[in-house]
Amino acid sequence: MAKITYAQAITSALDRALSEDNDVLVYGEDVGVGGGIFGCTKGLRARHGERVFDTPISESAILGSAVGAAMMGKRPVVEIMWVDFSLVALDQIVNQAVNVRYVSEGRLSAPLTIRTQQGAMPGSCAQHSQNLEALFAHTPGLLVGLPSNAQDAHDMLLSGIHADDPVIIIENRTLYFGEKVDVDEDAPVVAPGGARVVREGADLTVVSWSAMMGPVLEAATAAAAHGVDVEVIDLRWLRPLDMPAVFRSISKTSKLMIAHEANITGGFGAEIAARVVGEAVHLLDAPVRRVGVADVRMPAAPGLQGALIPNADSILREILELARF
Amino acid sequence: MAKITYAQAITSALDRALSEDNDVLVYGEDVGVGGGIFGCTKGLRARHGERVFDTPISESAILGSAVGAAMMGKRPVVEIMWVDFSLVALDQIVNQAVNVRYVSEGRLSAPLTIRTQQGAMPGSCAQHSQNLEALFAHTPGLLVGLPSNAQDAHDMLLSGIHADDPVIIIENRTLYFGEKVDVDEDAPVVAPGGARVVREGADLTVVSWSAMMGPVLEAATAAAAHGVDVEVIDLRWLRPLDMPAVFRSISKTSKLMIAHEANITGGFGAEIAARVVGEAVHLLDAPVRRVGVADVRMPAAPGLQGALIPNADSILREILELARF
Amino acid sequence: MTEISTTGLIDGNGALHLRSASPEEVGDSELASAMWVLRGFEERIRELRVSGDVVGSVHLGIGQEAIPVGALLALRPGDPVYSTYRGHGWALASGAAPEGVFAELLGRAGGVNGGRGGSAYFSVPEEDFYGENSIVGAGAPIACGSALAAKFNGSDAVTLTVFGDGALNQGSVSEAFNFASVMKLPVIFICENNGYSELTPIASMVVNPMLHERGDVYGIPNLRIDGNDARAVAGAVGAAAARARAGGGPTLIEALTQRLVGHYIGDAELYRAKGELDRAMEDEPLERLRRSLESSGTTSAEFEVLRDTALARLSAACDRAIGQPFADTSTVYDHLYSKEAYRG
Amino acid sequence: MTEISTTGLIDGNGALHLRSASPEEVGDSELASAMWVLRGFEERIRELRVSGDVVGSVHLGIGQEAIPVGALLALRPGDPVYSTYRGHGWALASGAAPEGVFAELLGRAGGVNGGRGGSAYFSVPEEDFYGENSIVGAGAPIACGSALAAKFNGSDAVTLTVFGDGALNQGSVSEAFNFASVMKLPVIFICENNGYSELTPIASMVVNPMLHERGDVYGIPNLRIDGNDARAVAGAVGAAAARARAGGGPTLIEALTQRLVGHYIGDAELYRAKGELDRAMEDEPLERLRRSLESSGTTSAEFEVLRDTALARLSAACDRAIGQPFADTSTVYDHLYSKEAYRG
Ligand SMILES: Cc1ncc(C[n+]2csc(CCOP(=O)(O)OP(=O)(O)O)c2C)c(N)n1
Ligand SMILES: Cc1ncc(C[n+]2csc(CCOP(=O)(O)OP(=O)(O)O)c2C)c(N)n1
Ligand SMILES: [Mg+2]
Ligand SMILES: [Mg+2]
Repeated sequence: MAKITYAQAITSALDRALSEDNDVLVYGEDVGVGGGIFGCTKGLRARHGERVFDTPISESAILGSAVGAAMMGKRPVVEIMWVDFSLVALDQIVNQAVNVRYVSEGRLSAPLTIRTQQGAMPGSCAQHSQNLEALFAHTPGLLVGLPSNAQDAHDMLLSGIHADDPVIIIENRTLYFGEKVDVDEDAPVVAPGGARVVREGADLTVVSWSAMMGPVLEAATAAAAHGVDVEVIDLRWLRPLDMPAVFRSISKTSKLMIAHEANITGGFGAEIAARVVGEAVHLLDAPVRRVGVADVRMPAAPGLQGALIPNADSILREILELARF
Repeated sequence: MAKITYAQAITSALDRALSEDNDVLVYGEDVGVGGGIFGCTKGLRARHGERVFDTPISESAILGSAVGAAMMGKRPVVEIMWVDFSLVALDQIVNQAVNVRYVSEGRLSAPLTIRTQQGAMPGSCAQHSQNLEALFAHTPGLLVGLPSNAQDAHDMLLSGIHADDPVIIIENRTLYFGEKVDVDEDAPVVAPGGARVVREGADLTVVSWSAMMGPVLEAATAAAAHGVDVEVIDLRWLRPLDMPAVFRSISKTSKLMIAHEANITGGFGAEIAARVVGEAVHLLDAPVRRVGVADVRMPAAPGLQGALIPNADSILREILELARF
Repeated sequence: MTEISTTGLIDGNGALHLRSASPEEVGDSELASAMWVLRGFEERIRELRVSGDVVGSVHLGIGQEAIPVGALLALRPGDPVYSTYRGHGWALASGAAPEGVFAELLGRAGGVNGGRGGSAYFSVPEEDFYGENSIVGAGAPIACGSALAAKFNGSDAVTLTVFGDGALNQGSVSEAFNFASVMKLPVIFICENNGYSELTPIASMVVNPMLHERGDVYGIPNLRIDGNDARAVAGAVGAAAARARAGGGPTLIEALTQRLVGHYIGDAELYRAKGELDRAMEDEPLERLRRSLESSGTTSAEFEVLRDTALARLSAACDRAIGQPFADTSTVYDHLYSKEAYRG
Repeated sequence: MTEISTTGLIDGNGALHLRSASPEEVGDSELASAMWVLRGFEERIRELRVSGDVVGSVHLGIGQEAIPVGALLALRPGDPVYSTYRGHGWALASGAAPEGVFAELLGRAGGVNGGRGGSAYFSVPEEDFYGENSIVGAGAPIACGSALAAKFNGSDAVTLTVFGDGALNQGSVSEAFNFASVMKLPVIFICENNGYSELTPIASMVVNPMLHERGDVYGIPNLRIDGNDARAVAGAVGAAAARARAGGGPTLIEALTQRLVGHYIGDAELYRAKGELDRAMEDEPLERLRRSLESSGTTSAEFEVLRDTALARLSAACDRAIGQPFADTSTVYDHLYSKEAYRG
């Protein structure tokens, strides 16, 4: 156990992967000598040499070369500095990486891991603030994880690197430099998947992930003071999607809310709502409520962002309204 | 009224736009001299000269230049030959075009229109078969239309060109060379938006769009023989989204099915289901059923495609099952 | 008079064995046989497309055969090859048995990818053909990754990737050039300059028609060659491969050629001037080989034997492919992920 | 001795009027004043960022001021300008009043975009500054579209777009080069080569350090200039603009410079060798102008007057901006579409 931040937990996982498997390569813009713009790869080049390297500002080359290297047996772990930048090279994920195994009937595979981060932060502009997990979750063949805490940042990244499939791990930069917490750096590597109940409750279920977990848990605590006992699920992986965990919870609570930072329309909350109403509508006694950023672009000014991004207060209001239903 | 195909209806709309407004530019790969790989721009260069032109195979340049030209007052109508190719340059849509108006508080705008086409056809490979409307519908600031017939192909394209916003019109190449039908080429240009009830029915609502409308209508007719009276809605625009039309219909039928050719998980059907269960769950007396392509990549062999893509028979089965609920 | 070998590079199944041949020892007759395999395959596919047994967009390499044949003569087993959708010939030259490729295009269970890839997106990894790509330019970065793997593995494999003239204007290709150059990757970029991108002449889409010069600014050695001359291709690829194996990094080869057919089967080719292909017909690789063989004493009857031998083997392979069952629809959900559990 | 003008190009609000000036008639003192507006703005922003009044990633152009100042001297009103996130100076040089830009970064209602753009993504269309862009390379194709519009409008406007050295490796920039070249668009590409992309030296990311030569293969006239010399910049941009207005198409200008600060405020700059900037400090545009003015007889006190005049106007503008109300959250849903109905 080490007391480390979310960012350090990522470094630790990469360090372990590089140490344990000589086929692991870690690269991207500023990732090598510089140690990453957020320091997530600090020290790795010094410790592991040329397997950790910098690239030109060429996302198509980064992702495309990762596809090719993975097809030839390497385990590339590449960084796309902001999820927004994946849009200059999405082809290499959606048209390339995910087709390799399926189209070849398993004769080939492309076990690359993409690390990226997303979300808004005060001052971040519309081109550096999006939450795009729904795009990736709509891409069959990809595994999609969004760790909300340091231990998961460590473990889920290793799960991704070990998986024999293309994986995208979407971090959130507001989490990088939070509190140092105990992280088991020798945790066994498990297969991707599995939601986690992080707070048990009887009255209402909130499903969330990534940076939204913080305000959701705060709101849940506050709701208790209002007599509402909230169960909170950290979904963690959108693919594979652990719907049984959601069904188990709502079979107890009968009320479901989904909270994410992505824009609501077409966000992944819609998929969860649709699965519930498709397969388990009888478990509900209230409408499914979705919480997210309204359908606009993200302005930079902190005040404007604050009016758009769900926080503990606004989530609490939604919880109480849903509980009253 | 002229008897023309869906493809010719597009040509007709472009011709009209070019004639009526000197700011309209029509360009893309093979669009000019060649008249388009599907012939949708045939004759336009001859009639309108340099405002209709060919470009290099450079989707970022095509889309990016359209953004810039639109900001400067032109009305570019650019073609992305297959929706799959938008993934090499999605940045110019999702990070650029849609931010222009919002971020500038309306000081600037980017009224470009993107024409593209999608869907699978026997033999088409995984890189030429996707249905990606959900990506675009998750992009606030974009208007997204999917015409299912020649008149709509004509009218919706003109609506898009006239709108002062970025618009993507997603055609479907299986529709291009269908039957010639009467198309009113002088139809008034209306604002984007508005679903259409194409078949009235009392027992069950099917919402669909684009090429899936054909098999849905066939299935609806067949369902009548089984005593199930199906109402069919052609959604036409995903943004703006005409939910009132859906609510009106299910307040009559109490049963909802959504059918699209896109992969189910994260498809736009999820959004419709989520809106219904969020705002009008009381109108339903059965689970919402989603029909689409299972979450795999699209294989090329026609037999394999046939096992994946919903058709009149498989839709009918789903309708009858839902009706029995 | 050169001795006629009808079979040196073709096995009984019609599969080519170019990678293990040495370019210097290969005679015109063997080259002609190999090229007939590619040509004959395409011609048979055209028939099958017209008859409806093959469906969808099919891009033939008729007229361009000397590039894959020459290139693969210069490569070794284990050298990965990445092509575009116009890749049947590249697969065959890499060593793929025609039956599996026929079956692939016919949607049969025994297709090299069980019918999932189809004409424009199949691979034959067993022969180090890592596949076609239907996104213009996308193969270039992927090939860089393949070369990166070889570099880190300390292997001396050289990766070859091919794309068209039009593909040079796709940003991913420029990114790949710089990436390969700065990382000194063992990769060979071949630009098949057939003068057109679909309906549009490359001449109207670039200012500088010397496409190979795109390598200059990246410090990538580059040259333009006669792509209808398999020996010229083998020479250029051989030199590039030797440089790459020695740690000298990438090379860009612009191979001039013509496609003698439409962009895809069914293309009306309205963009061609009348008679445009007349000269090309004289210049095309098989006609040249015929002339060369003739001038060294081979009769046209002998030349026809070469052709007929190749065609007969192809024909048998095609018949076997047609005899296969269609791809099994019950497996259509398989292989999306490495584990069934990930589908959840 | 040159006559000292402290105000020729600055108005009372601190706004610059470079576009209507003629480069030949502008003296060193006027250049220095203009550059002090850019420098002083950045220095004030740095303070505001450190104090937390400005938040988020802020990229300063300290050391690079001669490029926007020189470029805008050579452009005319109506010539569209597109920059990157390192664009404050470009906006000011285009003619934006400092108050609106301060307010923008401070999230105030009177910001040029009402606080929506922030430091890295604002525009000032009224001054033909069509905005910053925070996606590396994305501005190049957009600028092509702007030039395309001018061409079709028969206007003689020239579009200028700027990007960094690292941006040249982004595919969209290569696409833009070819597109501009083949369409002979009236666009000027300026590559601000400051030696680094974030933490990474450009020298390690390209084989050929003569970045301007990227224009060669596209037939784009190109040159490398001293980007710390505003007159050299004005000369190159003026020539490029004249060619563009005459229908001669694009130009690529590589302007050598150094950023004297971190990539963003807070960057620890561990990637710099000790003393790396010592020489740069001698070479930087304002220090050079000081020396030049000194050698022609201007005292350092007189130089300080130039600076202080500029800073005083900036300071007043900043105070006014700080006095503005914060952006009104009730309008946060407005302007997504041209019509409210489209939100549906
Ligand atoms: C990114 C992308 N854009 C457009 C296309 C459509 N397309 C397919 S082939 C082709 C022409 C390619 O021309 P060239 O590179 O010269 O290769 P050739 O077909 O002549 O072999 C185009 C535009 C595509 N497949 N991918
Ligand atoms: C497509 C894309 N990739 C990566 C980034 C992250 N990023 C922002 S600035 C920058 C460095 C750019 O360097 P350069 O082009 O030299 O410009 P400079 O910052 O030196 O002015 C990078 C990599 C981005 N914004 N967009
Ligand atoms: Mg070509
Ligand atoms: Mg730089």
